[in-house]
Amino acid sequence: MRETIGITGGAARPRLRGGTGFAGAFAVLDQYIGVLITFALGTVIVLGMVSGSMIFGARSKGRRAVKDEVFECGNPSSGPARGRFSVHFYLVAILFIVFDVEVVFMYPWAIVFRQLGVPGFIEMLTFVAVLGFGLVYVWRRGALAWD
Amino acid sequence: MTMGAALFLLVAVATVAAALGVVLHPNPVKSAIFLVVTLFLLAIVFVLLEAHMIAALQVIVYAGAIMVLFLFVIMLLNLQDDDPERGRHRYVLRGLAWLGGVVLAVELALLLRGATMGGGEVPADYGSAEAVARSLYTDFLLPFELTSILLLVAVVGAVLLAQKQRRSSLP
Amino acid sequence: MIVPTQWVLMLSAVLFAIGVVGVLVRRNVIVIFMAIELMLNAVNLSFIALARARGAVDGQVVVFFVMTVAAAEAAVGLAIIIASFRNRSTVNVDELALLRG
Amino acid sequence: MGLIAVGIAAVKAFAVLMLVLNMSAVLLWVERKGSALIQDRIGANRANVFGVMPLNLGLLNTLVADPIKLLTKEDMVPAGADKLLHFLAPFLAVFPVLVTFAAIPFGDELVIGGQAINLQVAALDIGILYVLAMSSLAIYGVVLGGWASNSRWALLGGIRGAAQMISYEIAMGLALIGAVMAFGTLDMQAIARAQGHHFFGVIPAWGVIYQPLAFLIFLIAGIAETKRVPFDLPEGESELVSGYFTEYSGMKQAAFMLSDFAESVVVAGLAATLFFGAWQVPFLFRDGFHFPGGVIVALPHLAVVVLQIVSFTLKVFALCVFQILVRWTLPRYRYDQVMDLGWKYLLPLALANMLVTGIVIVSIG
Repeated sequence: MRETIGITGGAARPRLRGGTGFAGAFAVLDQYIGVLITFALGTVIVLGMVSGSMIFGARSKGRRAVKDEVFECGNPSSGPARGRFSVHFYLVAILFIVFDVEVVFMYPWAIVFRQLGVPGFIEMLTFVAVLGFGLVYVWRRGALAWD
Repeated sequence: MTMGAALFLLVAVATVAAALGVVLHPNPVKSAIFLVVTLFLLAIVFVLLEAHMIAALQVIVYAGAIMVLFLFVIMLLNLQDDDPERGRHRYVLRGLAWLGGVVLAVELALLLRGATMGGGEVPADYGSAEAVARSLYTDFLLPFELTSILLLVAVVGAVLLAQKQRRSSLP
Repeated sequence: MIVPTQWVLMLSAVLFAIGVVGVLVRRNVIVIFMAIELMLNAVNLSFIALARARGAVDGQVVVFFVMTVAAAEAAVGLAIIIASFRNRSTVNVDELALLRG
Repeated sequence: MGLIAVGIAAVKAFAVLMLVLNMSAVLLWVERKGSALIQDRIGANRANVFGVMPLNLGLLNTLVADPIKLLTKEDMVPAGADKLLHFLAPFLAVFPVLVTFAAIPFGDELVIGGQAINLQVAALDIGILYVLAMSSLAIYGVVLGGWASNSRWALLGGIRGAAQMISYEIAMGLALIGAVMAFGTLDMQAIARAQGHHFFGVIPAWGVIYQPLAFLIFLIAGIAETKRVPFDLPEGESELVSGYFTEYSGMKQAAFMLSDFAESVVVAGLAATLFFGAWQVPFLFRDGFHFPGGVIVALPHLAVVVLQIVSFTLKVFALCVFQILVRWTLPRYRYDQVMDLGWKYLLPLALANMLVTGIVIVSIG
C-alpha cells in the first residue's frame, strides 16, 4: 500500500484487445460496443421525447397568425430578430480555440509525464509559458474586458 | 461481410452524404451543421481504424471548438441564404467544377485501388492515449514546441484583426 | 483491420473531391473555408488509415498537428473575414477581389 | 458469447440511461421542494386529475403528472423559425449529455457464474476525453435553439450560453488535468480502483485529498456549464424571458430543462468518480469491510457489489443536492463577472494547480 501522491491504478488496465470479440469481427473495438449501444438507445429515447408533444400534444385550430408570433412581451415584434452581436463573443471563441488546443495537448502529456521526468516537465513549462504570454497579451489589450 | 465492414460502409455513406450537404446547402448555418456531422462521423471512422485518442480529439477540437467558431462568425455577420446565381456561363462553370470533382475522385480511387498495403497486426496499445503521447513527446518534441508559437501568433493576429480599430487599454 | 486500407483511402479521395468542388462552386467565403476544412479532414483520414496499415502511431501524431494548424488557421482566417466584412459588407468572393483595385 | 456480451452491454446502457433520466426527474422534485423549504413556502403540492381532484402525490407529481401534462401541450414553432433546426436543437441539447455517462463506472466487477462483468457501459481507455468530447457537443443545442427560434431573446441567450460554456470548458479541462496527472491514466475505472486504499489506514485515498483545488475549480466550472444560478445568464428570466428556449413548448421545452438537470448529474458523476472515490466505500474491500484496528466483517460478493452501486448513486445524488443548494443560495452574477471568473480567476488558478501538481510529483520521483 503506497502512500505517495498519485497512485497509478493498481488493478490491470483493461486490455485494448478484447478476448472474445463482437461476432468475431470486432475484436479490437469491444470497448466501443457499449458506446454504440448507448448512442442507439439515447437516440431513440431523446427523439421519442422531443417529438412527444408533436404526437400527443393538443392542436389549436385557426388563428395561427397571432399564436405563432415570437414572444415580445405582448408587443408585435419589429425589425429582424437576428441582428449582429458584439465581436466580443467572437474574441472569446478565438481564445477558447487556442486554449482548448493547449488543454488537449496536456492530456497526453499528463499520462506519460512520470516517464518523461524532469525534461518532460520543462517541455510543458515552455509550452505553457509561450501560451501564457498570449493570455497576458490578450488580457492587457482589453479583449477580456466587457464594457 | 463482417459486422465491422458493414458498420464502416454505413458510416462512410453517411459521411459522404453529409459532406455533400456542406457543399450543396444554400444556408451557411446548415452547411456548418452538416460539417459538424461529417466531422463526428469521421471520428467514428477513426475509432474503427483504432485511433481512439485522435477520434476523441477530433470531436473536442474540430466538432466542439473550430465549428463553434464558424457558427459564431456566421451568426455574428448574420449571413442569409446564398443568392441563387444567375448568368449562363455560371452554369457552365458549375458543371465544369462538378465534372472536375468527379474526375478527381474517380482518378484518385483508381490510383488507390491498385495500391497494396499491409493491414496486419499492430501492437496491443496501438492508438491508445499512452502510445500517441509517447510518440508525441519524444519523436515530435520540436514540432510540439513550435505549435505553441503558432498558437501564440494565431491568437495575437486574430485579436488584432477582429478587434475594432480603437485605442485599447494598451499603454 | 476491419476493412482493407484501400476502402478508407477511397472514402478519403471522395471527401477530398467534394471539398474541391465546394471551393470551386460556392461564392460565400465562409462556406469555401468550410470546404477547405473538409479537404483537410480527408487528408487526415488517409493519414490515420496509412498509420494503421503501417502499424506505426506517428501518422496519428501528424493528424494531431494538422488539427492544431487547422485551429490556428480558423482563428486567423475568420478574423480576416470579419475584418473584410466590416469594410466591404460582403462575404461573396467575387466582390472581395481586393487586389484588383 | 458474442451475443451475450452485446446483451449485457445493452442492459448496462439501458440501466445507466434510466439512472440519469430518473435522477434528473427526482432532482426536479428535490429542487421544487428544496427551494420551497429555503424560501419558507410549501412548494408544488398537488396535481389536478381531470381538472377536478387536487391530489398531493408528492414525488409522483413530478414523475408522472408533469410528463403527462407536458406531453399534452401544444407543440409550437414560431413563425419565421427554421423548422428543422428548431426540432434538432433540443435533441442536440439532451443527447450528448445522456451518452456521456457511458464512460463513468458505477461499480466494480460483478462476477456471475465465473464470468466477470465490468460495471461500466464502455470500458474506454480514453474515458475522460470521451466525456469532454461529448460535453463539448452540448453547445450546439444551445446555439441552434437560440438561432432557430428567430427571436431576439432566444438568440441572445444562445450566444451568451455558448460563450459561457466554452469559457468554462477550458477551466474544467485544466482542472481535470491535475487529477489525470495524479492518477496517470484517462481510464475512469482505473481511476476508481486507484482510490481504493487508505492513507494511514484511516483516510480514504480519494482524489479530493490529492487535488482539493482541482475539485473546487471543477465544481464551479461544472455549475457554470450547466447554466444554472448563479451562472444562469443564458436563461435569466428577468432579462431574457427564458433565454435560448423562450420559443419552445411542451416536451421540447422539457428536453432543455432535462438537459440542465442531466448535466448536473453528469458533473456530479464526474466529480464523484474523480474526486470522491467513485463507487468505493471506505474500508470496503472485495471480501468485506476491513476496519482499522483489525475488525473484519466478511460480506458476500453480491452484497459488496450492491453496496458499491448504492455508494456511487448516493455520492452523485449528494453532489447534485449540493448544486441545488448553491443555486438557491447565491444571486445571479453579471455577465462580465461570469466571464471574468472563468478567464481571469479559474483559468490561471487551474494552470497554477497543474504546475504545482507537476512540481510535487516530479520532486517525489
